[in-house]
Amino acid sequence: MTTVWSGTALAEAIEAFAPGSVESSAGTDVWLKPESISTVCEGLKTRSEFKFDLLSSLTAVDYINHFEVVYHLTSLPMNSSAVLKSRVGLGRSDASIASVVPIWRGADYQEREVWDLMGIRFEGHPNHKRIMLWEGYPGHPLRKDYVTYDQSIASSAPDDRDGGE
Amino acid sequence: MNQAMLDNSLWRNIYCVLAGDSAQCASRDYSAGLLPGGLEWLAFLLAAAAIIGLVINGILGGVIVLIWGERRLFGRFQSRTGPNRWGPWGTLTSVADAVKTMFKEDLVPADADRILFNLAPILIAAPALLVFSVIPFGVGTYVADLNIGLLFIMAVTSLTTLAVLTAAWSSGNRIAILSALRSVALLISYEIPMALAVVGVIMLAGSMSLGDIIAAQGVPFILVQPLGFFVFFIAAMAEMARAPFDLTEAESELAAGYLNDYASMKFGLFFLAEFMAELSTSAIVTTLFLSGWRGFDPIPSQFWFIAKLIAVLFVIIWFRMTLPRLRVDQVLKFAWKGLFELTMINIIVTAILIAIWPQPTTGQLWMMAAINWPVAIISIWGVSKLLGTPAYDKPQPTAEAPTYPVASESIPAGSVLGAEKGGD
Amino acid sequence: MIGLGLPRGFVVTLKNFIRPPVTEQYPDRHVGLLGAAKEAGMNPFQFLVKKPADSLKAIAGLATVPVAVKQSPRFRGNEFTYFEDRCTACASCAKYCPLGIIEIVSVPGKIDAQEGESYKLEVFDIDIGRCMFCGLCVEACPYDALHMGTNFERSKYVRDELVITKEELFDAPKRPSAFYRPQFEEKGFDPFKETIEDFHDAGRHEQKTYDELKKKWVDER
Amino acid sequence: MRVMFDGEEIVDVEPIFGYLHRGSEKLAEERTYTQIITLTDRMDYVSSMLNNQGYILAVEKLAGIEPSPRGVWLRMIASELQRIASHLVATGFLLQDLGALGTPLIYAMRERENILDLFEMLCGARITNSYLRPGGVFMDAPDEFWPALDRGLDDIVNTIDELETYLSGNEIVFSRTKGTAVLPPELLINASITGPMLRASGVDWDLRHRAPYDYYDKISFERILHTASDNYARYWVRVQEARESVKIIKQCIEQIEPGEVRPSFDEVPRLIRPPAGDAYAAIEGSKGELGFYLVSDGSIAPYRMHVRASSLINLTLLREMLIGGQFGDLFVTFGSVDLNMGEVDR
Repeated sequence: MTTVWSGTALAEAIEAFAPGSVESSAGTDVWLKPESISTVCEGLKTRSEFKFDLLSSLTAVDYINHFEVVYHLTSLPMNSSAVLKSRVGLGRSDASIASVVPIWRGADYQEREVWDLMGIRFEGHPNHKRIMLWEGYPGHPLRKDYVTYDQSIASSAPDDRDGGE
Repeated sequence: MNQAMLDNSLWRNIYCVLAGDSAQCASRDYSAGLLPGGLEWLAFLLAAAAIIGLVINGILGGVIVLIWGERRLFGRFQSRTGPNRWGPWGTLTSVADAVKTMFKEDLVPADADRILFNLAPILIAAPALLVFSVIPFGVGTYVADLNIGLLFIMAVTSLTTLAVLTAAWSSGNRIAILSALRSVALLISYEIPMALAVVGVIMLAGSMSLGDIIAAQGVPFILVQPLGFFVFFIAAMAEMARAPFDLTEAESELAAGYLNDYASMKFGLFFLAEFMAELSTSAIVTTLFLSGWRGFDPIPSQFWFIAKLIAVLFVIIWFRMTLPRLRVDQVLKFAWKGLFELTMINIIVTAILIAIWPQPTTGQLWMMAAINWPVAIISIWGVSKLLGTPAYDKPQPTAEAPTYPVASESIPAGSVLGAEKGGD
Repeated sequence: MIGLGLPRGFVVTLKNFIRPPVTEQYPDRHVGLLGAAKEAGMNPFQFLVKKPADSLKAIAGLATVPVAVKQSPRFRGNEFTYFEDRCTACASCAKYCPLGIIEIVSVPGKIDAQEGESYKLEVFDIDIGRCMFCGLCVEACPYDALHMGTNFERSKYVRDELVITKEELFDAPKRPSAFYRPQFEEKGFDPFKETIEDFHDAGRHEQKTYDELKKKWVDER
Repeated sequence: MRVMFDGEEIVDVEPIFGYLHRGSEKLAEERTYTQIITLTDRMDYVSSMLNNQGYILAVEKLAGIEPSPRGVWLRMIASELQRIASHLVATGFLLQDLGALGTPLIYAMRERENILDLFEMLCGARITNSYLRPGGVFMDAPDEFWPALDRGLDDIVNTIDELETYLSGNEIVFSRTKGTAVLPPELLINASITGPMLRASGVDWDLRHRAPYDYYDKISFERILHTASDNYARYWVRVQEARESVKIIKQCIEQIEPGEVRPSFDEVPRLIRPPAGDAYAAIEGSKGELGFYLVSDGSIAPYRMHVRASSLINLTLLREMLIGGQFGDLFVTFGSVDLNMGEVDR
């Protein structure tokens, strides 16, 4: 049975190797400061007490006044899982966070999807492009302030999205 | 009037009916010709035209039946019924398809080289028909009996690739070019084993004329030359780009390849040529290895020929339905490393046997068969051992020794979600 | 192992070649003389004598007999079955529809102290063209008034014709599907053979006792 | 997808997604929890029961619903049947991509058809099932389902035997798939690739075993592993997993108990209002870890729904698998990854 790290225990353990990176913790969740995400994730992957080698899921939620990036981590050797969260873009301005692609390749398409649909920029992503929608699509659809049923969207689509044959 | 034409009963009958009093028809009782005397040259031409018309139409009709039959057989191999709605048992389906194809719009891509683009369908259909000119369909039923018939067939069938290359080049389409290059590679590789495979047959028959080859088959050569048959059959399948060698069309990879830009009846001609090639291949196999029209007496020889033809077609369709496609490098490897060796073994063994029995009688042919079969089985087994991809020795079960440590350790007890509550 | 894999494959395909086809032909299938005679209800010799034209057709492979499709009673088809006497115009179905394709307009009808307030249904439109047959409207109906249908042939050239109106719902043959209506299965109602005329039969009226339920469950597994 | 060739060799690959993007996650934000079930059907349309199951587990975790046992057994049977169907489709299309002209595909589809008939008996639909509800399933199986299931399981085993006789020893299948698109297990894990692809590389990671959901802890089954991590290993793992699923269903049939198939409407109302919070539930889908992340704000509709689509994430290593390979292997590798565009784009 997969064991789940409790938020407080994980926060303590993270503080031990990366002081001042944890914002708060509750239940299963640990809230990290966005600027420390790279260091913490690197440590979580490599350090022998965590060994989180599989990034299950990466997503983001729009909480009107800020965005929250959510990481679900799994450790195969320890058969355990944990949840990391990070609040970015307070006041809906300049939502950006460091990319974890150098640590987990699996974040590649997921980060592109979050950028495409939620509009959170991942600094250091090797191929930071939209994934589902075309370049030049107005807005990010999964944001809560996105206006649907805009007919002009259809006309903004390029004729041939491949840009070739 | 040469002797070869007089041997051709089909030609002779028509000629004699038209120009009755001719000296050549003395052996038969023709009361009077339809044409007045002195017009033998006209009768000669008319007879030739009649035979050409008969054979071409016969082949086209045969292709229509073959398309229907092949689709029905496909259906049965895949536990379906196949086309059965239009006409009795669906026989009119391919007629309906032909009509539909003719009424479609004839498209030429803007980038295409128009002259070559229009020439290619004709180029591909003509050689497929030419092959039939030397094949004897029955006793005295043939268009021409060339003394180099086999060489003629080899030469004509390789023209198909020229047409494919023309079609692909003129379409101005990169996928088509890829398919044409594959086609050329396939031709160059498989022409050699195919030509070498029939050397054994030529040695045994002592002639390249298809009529002589049939006459020499007291025992069908499939029994005397199993290795030659094996190689020739596979090479012929590759030559006509049939599964498992359908690299030129490769539906899942190239989306019909060089046929990409063809529509309407131009596509129809390619389609027709493909099936004509299938028909001609089985006719050649029947002639060379299944003793052509030879059979038991009360049943006419033409019937024997068609029955053997259908049997060969069934095997070809069966192959096509069963086997997945090979990759292009594997196909070429198979030709050069596998089939080439097999043909060499075949030629050497046959040459030794011919040296022992220069003019083999039926009994001696049976002796040869008895020697050739073990040789064939051993060499095919050896080559497959050398070339084949071995299976995984023991693929299962590795659950005891996974390649990556999973659940080998556990997190500190105090860190588990439920346990941590008690600790607080 | 080497070299035996391919021949085995050939044997498998040949086995399937001999096996009868699994295709189910629809709406009719072609039959030979025997099948046509069976369809006409006489033996082949009678058929030959009595209907020479038909038997010639059958011998030529042109005779067809209609085929009924095998469907489960729970099939979620279109042509919704609707019992107006059971409907209270509560619009649960409209609320529950994920796509919002059910339109209901009701006005207060006659006020009757005995029956309670009753409503008059003005509009009941189901836009089949956008329906995905999830059956949530049927699941939501508290009085078993709306049922899924069992038909599936409703192709039209114009999208507007795909809207099922109130009148059409009233007049349609009552062949409800057993989807979310266990009472039909218990009664052994076969929507492909019979129709339900009396609206009382369409609903659940008595609850089963626990013992009965348990007996059913234990019996079956 | 944009592919660059040098002759027959692949030089560069860039996948381009989005042609089937329907905005399921956005649509889910304005639908009730029950209505979203119909959306999950349409994500991976060859394994809709598994999608239903993943979503239902997330809802149950979020709202704290205790499912009724018979409903859980029924949905396990349904989802294992769906797994067999999905694996059969994957195998059939892999062989179709190998150029077998439809014969194995039709044999696989013929068997899948029987499974779809079983689904029609259960829930009235064949592909877009919407059979599961929070707390169980919407309706008990009909009486004729059980004998049909017994017959169907025997047929499935026969068909898998037949497919294996036909293909597993086939020389051409071997030479085409053996040693192509090999990926080391460490790289697979780093790229978050799960499911049969990961198990084909010898990593013993199956959520049914490692993080048992529903009643998988009451079931004993063999985990199928292969160490080669090439296209053949992926094919082999899928076929053997379909066999294991038959065994799982047989155990479910033995252990199924009488009872209601879903909690009464007093316990689980039609309009669920989970407390504010979030939940992530993952199941072992047919293509890998299928996770649903739900955020609730206490209303009748989720505030945010995210799907961890294994088809999309399994494509992460596409370049590593394809570059340097042959053109002919391109589609075979696609077939062995078993991607479903509906799930990739959602």
